[in-house]
Amino acid sequence: MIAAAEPTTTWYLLLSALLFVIGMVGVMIRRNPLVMFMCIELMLNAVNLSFVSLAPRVANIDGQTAVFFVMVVAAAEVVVGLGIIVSIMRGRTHATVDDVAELKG
Amino acid sequence: MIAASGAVVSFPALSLLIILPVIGSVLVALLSEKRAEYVKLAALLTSVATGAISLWVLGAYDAHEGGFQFVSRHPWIEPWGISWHLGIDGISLFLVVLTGVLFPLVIAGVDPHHDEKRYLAWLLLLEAGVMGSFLSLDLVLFFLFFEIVLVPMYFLIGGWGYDNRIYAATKFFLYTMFGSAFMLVGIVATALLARQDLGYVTFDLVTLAEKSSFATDTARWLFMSFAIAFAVKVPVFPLHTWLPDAHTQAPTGGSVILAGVLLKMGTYGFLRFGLYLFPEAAVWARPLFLTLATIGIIYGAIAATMQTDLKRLVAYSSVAHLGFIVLGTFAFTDQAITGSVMQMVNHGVSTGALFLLVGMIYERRHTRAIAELKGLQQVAPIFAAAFMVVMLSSIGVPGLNGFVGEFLVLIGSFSTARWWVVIAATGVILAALYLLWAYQRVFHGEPDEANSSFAELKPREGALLAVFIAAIVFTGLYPKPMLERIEPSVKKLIEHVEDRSDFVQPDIKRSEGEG
Amino acid sequence: MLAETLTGPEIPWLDLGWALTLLAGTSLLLIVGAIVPRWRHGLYATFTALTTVVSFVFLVVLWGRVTDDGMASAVADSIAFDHFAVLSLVAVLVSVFLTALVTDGFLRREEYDGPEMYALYLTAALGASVMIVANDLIVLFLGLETLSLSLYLLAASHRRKTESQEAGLKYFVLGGFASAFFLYGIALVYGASGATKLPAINDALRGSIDINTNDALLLVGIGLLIVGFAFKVSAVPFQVWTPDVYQGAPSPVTGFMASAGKVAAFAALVRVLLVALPSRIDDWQPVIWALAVLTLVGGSVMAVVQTNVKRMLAFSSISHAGFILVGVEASAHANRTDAVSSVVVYLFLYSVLVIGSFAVVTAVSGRGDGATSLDDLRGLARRRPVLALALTVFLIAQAGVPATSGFIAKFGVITASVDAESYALAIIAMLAAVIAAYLYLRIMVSAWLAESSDESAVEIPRGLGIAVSLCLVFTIAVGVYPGWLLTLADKATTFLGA
Amino acid sequence: MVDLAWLIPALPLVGFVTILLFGRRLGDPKAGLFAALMPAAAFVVTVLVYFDVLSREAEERHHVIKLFSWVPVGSLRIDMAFLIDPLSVTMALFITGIGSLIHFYAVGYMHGDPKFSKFFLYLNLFVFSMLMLVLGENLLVTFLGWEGVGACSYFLISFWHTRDSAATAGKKAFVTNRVGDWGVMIAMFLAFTTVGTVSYSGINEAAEMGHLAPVTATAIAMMLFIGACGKSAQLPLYLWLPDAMEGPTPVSALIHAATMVTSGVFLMTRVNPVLAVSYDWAPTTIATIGAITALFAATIAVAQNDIKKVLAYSTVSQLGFMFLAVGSGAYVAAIFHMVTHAFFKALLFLGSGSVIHGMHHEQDMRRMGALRKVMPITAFTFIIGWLAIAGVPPFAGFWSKDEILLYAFANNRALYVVGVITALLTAYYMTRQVIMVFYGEARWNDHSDDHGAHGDFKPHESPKIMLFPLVVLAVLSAVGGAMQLPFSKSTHFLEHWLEPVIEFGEADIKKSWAYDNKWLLLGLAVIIACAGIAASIAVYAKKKAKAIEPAILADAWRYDAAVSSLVGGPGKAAFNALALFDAKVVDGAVNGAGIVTRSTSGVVRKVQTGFVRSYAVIVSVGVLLVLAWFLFRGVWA
Repeated sequence: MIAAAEPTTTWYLLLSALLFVIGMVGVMIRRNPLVMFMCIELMLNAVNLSFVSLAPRVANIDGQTAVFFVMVVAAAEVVVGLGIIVSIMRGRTHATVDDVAELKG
Repeated sequence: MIAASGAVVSFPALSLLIILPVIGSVLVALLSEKRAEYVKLAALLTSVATGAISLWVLGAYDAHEGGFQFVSRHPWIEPWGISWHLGIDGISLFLVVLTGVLFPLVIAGVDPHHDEKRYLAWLLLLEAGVMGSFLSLDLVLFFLFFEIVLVPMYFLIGGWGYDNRIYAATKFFLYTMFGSAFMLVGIVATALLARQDLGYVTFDLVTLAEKSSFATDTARWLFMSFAIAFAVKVPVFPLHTWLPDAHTQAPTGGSVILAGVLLKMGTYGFLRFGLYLFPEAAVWARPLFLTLATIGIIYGAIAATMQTDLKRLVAYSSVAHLGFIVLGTFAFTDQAITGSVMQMVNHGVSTGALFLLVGMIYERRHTRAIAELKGLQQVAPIFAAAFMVVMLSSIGVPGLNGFVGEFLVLIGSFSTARWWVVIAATGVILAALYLLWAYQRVFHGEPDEANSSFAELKPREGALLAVFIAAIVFTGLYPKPMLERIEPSVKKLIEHVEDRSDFVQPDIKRSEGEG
Repeated sequence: MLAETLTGPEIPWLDLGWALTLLAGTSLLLIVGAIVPRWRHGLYATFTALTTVVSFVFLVVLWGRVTDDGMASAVADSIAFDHFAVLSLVAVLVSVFLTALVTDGFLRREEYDGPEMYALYLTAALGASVMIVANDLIVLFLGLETLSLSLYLLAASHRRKTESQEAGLKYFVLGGFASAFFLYGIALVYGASGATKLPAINDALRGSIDINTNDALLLVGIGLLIVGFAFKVSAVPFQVWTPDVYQGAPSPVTGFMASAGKVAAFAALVRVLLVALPSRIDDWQPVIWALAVLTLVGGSVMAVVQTNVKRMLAFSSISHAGFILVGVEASAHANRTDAVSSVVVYLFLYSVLVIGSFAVVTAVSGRGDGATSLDDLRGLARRRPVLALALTVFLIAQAGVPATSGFIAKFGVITASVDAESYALAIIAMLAAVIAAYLYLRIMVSAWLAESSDESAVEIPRGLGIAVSLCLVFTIAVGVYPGWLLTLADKATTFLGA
Repeated sequence: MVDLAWLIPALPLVGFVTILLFGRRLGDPKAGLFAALMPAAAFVVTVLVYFDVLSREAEERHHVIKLFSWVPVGSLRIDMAFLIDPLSVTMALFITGIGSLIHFYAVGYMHGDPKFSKFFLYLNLFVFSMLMLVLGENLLVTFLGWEGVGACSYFLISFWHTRDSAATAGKKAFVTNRVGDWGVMIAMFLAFTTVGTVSYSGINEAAEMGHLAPVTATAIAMMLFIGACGKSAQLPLYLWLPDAMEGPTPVSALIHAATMVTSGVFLMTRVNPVLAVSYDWAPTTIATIGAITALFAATIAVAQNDIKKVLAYSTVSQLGFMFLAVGSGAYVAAIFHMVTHAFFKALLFLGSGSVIHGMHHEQDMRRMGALRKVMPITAFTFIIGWLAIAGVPPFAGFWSKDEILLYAFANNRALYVVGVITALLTAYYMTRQVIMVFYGEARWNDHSDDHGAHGDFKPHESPKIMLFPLVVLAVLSAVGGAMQLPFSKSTHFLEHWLEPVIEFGEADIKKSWAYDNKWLLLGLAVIIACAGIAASIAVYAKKKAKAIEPAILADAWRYDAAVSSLVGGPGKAAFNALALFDAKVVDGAVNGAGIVTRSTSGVVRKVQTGFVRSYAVIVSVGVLLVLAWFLFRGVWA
């Protein structure tokens, strides 16, 4: 009974999946570029969670190491992303991504 | 075995036939616009040289040898087993000559309205493409030329055509490309499937046709993939509707070339690739193509009768004439196929000349509408006479070239495709109907105001037409030289078909008891 | 024991020379560029070009080594050296080289002359190269991100142009979105196979470990990986970003994206599929098939009604992606890995074509990089006959007309596909090509046949001129005599570990 | 001499080429005279050839002159060759003879026409083609001439093409003939596929040796007959001949009376063995159609007022007689009548031409009358022609027509009756014509006001060059019967001469009742002729009875009208429908494909909203689809 309550890998995987989906949905529904950006970060970190939770299961440390790389990448994305967002939001404050839609069709 | 054989040549004549025009085209493109006369001269010289070589080939061609002659073969894309393999036989010989002669005539005789430089450059490129397709003995090489031709033709129609040219050019380009789409897949499949027999991949026509054999169904699929491309090019009913637009919108020179040689790439393809590569499948497909051809003959003629645009009328008449060629091709007898080959050339000459004449009418009156023309014979009798001769050849009056081909096709097909011939022969009645009716409306009657100033044939135009008419009369009265060169190759082809299928040509002998 | 774990893997510096060169080039550009603010005209471009040349020399050496000593893996098996990789790398370098030439004049016209873009090209190239040689999913991810981040910035690099900004933002958001899926895929595959190195994954999947428990994980993982790639190669329905970004980004950059980006993504895709997941072909091949069809048809059909040349070319690049997918699909068939050579050849030739095309667009687009509608091309044949001719050649080549490199590319792919007996796909591809031809015809029409009032001269900077002529010569030369390239490519049919 | 027979067609060809090159320079009348010399010379050659052939034994009267191999492909070997035998020589004789006469006549008739030289250009080309037709050694050479004469008749009918009626008539003639040509071509194909050759000797001997199955023979014969119907203006294809009168009168005389229109009869005679071995219904059909046509045309002729139209219908009717002969196996009679008819019908046409010439191109007989006073020679010769055609002994027509009726009687009495009635009508309408034109009161004065152009106008006799052919022909029409007289076997000159050609097909009526009582039939024929003449005189000269000229006869039983309305109505509609089908359906499908693609594109592009978030949605959908597939595989595998 208690043993059954012991959290297994599957739980973490489900959690990470949940987080990932949240992020995914966030990207789809939120207008503010920064928030969308955060949602993407959330997705990345959800993946990190599955990495760490999978690592012990497959009995090697590649998973954990991967997480560090992902963090670095995420950081890099922040730099680039913020750069772009700032440069585009300069001039038009409180703009949403829906306002930048000249290119279409 | 239709293997390479025949005359040994001191210089690569066939390769030159292709390369010279390319050089000419580049040369013309490089020359400066300002020196128009040089541009024209360069174009003329290269095309004349090409024509001369083609005539030399005609002279040096060994009439008794049905196989490929002047063969030149060099590896080209070795990794893929593609080679620069050229050769000429009775089936392609006269098409090559026609091409070689027609282009200089068009260049010399028909001036574009503007941008002569570019026009000539495209024209020469076109010549190279056409020559290539008639000479190639390698599937990919053939496809290369077959396809490359579209580009110059597209620009010729689109750049120098009439009011609706872009539409026509685009339609022409896409329609033909649609056909070749299947052929390319077919070509590749052919080579790859033949690998099982050959042990290596090659696109060499002769090798494939002679050494490899395909499962019945496979061969039929492959044949159809080729057939679609050719049927569009010919064009066979119901894939013909690009032709009236293209012909009508193209500049005179373009129409002449289009009718003269381009369409023949389709009918030639049927013979050279369809029948030769997939004899059994071709036999299997006979009923279909005989029927389509017959429909085309009647249908094209009826449609032509009702056209109000003179050029369009001629275009539809081409549909009918090419129907005869296809009919003969799929009748599989010496006479029929020889007739088809001859008819390819004849149609090129007659219809080419018709387009020239229509072009001249347009030059003078700036209209092609039959309704706006009247009584031209009164003001321009010589012009009318020229038109009459060409028209009679197109109607198929004996003594002129048009008849010989048509007659051979029909009499040859009668033994293997009796009822189709009985129907197809009615096409000759309709031919008289639509052409004579058009002639009456355009040339007979009292010329009205607009037409009374119609200019008589100019010397240059006369000289140009004289060549055509001479060819028309000569081949009509003395076709033997042509026939005896075409026939051996046709015989070989039919034997090839008979070896590889259950088809047997009915053997017609003069009944004995005959003095 | 401990000692072993602490000793890092030994690095074959020489074999990595090409990558280091790119790195060095980047740093030099940035540092020296910062110290010496204004370089003389064209120096940035020249420097970049030189960097690629040097890097290329290293690649030649590497090619020789691979030929002699066979394929090898390095840096603890995380990267692989094989002919396929080297050839793809060359393609990337070529696109950097040409793009640099094109960019030079462009930047001065837009008054942005400076080292940044060149540096970004080089980093992008670096990322692309890492993707190409990556033998480990994590390394692959790093390469992918390096490439993507550089491209985001490049796309947005035209600061005065809102379209450019928009392109950058869209690309960034969606790119990040896609990378997340990709990364998730990696994680799941890792979870299912216990490895991130491609050969190891393969062993694991083939091997004794009981797959069934992880089957769902694995399959979803594969699916997400494919999604990630599909996004990068802009396969329908993951192409949504492509038209907008291609249209918005500065013209030279667009050419670069379409070439280097595609090369890297496809190279990586093929490697992953064939090295790591061959045991699951039955699962993923249908997906590739479906993607190929969708991409071919979707790309060409959507292009039909477009009126902006850059956007048209974007859609055309989509349908080209479809063609390459046909090759990938073919190579998926059992023991048909030789089809891979057709993929790499296609990538190589298409890169040159697309850069050439966008170079012409760059020239025509004029100051502000805005004049890219069909009407702006009108009468180009009058104003710049040679440029119009070049454009025509690039277009008919893209349409697959023989005697141009485009035909060779298509022919290779179709051969592969027919050889794999997926005739349906081959025919669909050819028919899609017919539809696509319509779009090239439309561009040609406005370049040659449409009358134009505007007689303003199109000035052609030297670099751009050189680049265009190089592309032109290459396109025709390969079309007429492709033997050498094919012989090279024939080597690139087997991978390390596959 | 026979070996020089190739000169016969060669000479007119030379004339054609010369006039083609120098015609305009020679001008009027030199060009005409030169042109006339050519057939004249050819006539001389023919005569020489004739005597040469005559000097030989019957079985050696068959010569083939091969010029060159024309269409040799595989087993098909067709030579450009001439067959010189009694039949072809006979034909050549009267073609060149009458031909040259008409040439001379035309020099006068066409005098002053702006296209004078062109007219003779065509005329020479026609003679050439006609000679090719009759001299041809095989069907194809004949067909060359066959189509050649068709083309020439087209040129000459529409010679005054500025008149729409003329242009239309020419076209009509050509197209209608083409219908017949179809039959000839099919016959050639049949011959080649069954006998392996299209040469007459080959075909005929195959038939004589019984190598030709009756069914094939019938098919060939009937197909050739279709061709004959076209050329020789038999029902249902006779339509074009009356309209052909639009051409200059010499043309009507030469082409549409004497020579071309008889080529159908010639062709059937050529292949008489084939007809002989075919099913019985084949000749019967031919005879019946011939008889019906004869009667049909005769009835129409009764009500015509155009001087040339009368003769045109009479020609159709006479040709019907010839086919009646062919169908009855009376080939000699057919040829006999063909020749005599050539004489008197040419004469009549030329006479009418002379009248028209003298009347300033007035053709309506109601505006003539009493012309014998102003143009005596024309009148005299015309009257001889009339007696000949009416069948009054001893003029030529009497003998030939009687011969035909004789065989008809032996063969099929019903047809004989039809023939007799026709003979009656012939005599009747010809008399009517003569009276209306040459007798009665002059009706041209009171109409002169209509001729505003020439105020008080006076018909005049034609120039000598036009009269001399009339005289010659008149003589021939008078004595022409001498070539085949029924008195005794020995007077059957023509029969002996033609023996080698027709002996296989010629019907043998020696045993029949008719042969025994031929004098009775002869007498009856005379009575019939006189009756017809008498009736006509009673009506038109003495005005004893009212003329019966119902409108329906005047416009030819409305047959022509019916056909035209059919062609112009439903026929044209059907053609238009097809043209529309082509534009809307066949081409519509093509353009439709394009339109569909465009519209699809237009719809699909809407996916590209430009909103990042909707893009994200699309991507996610894609992800779900892919995952769905893989999960499906997972569950399924």
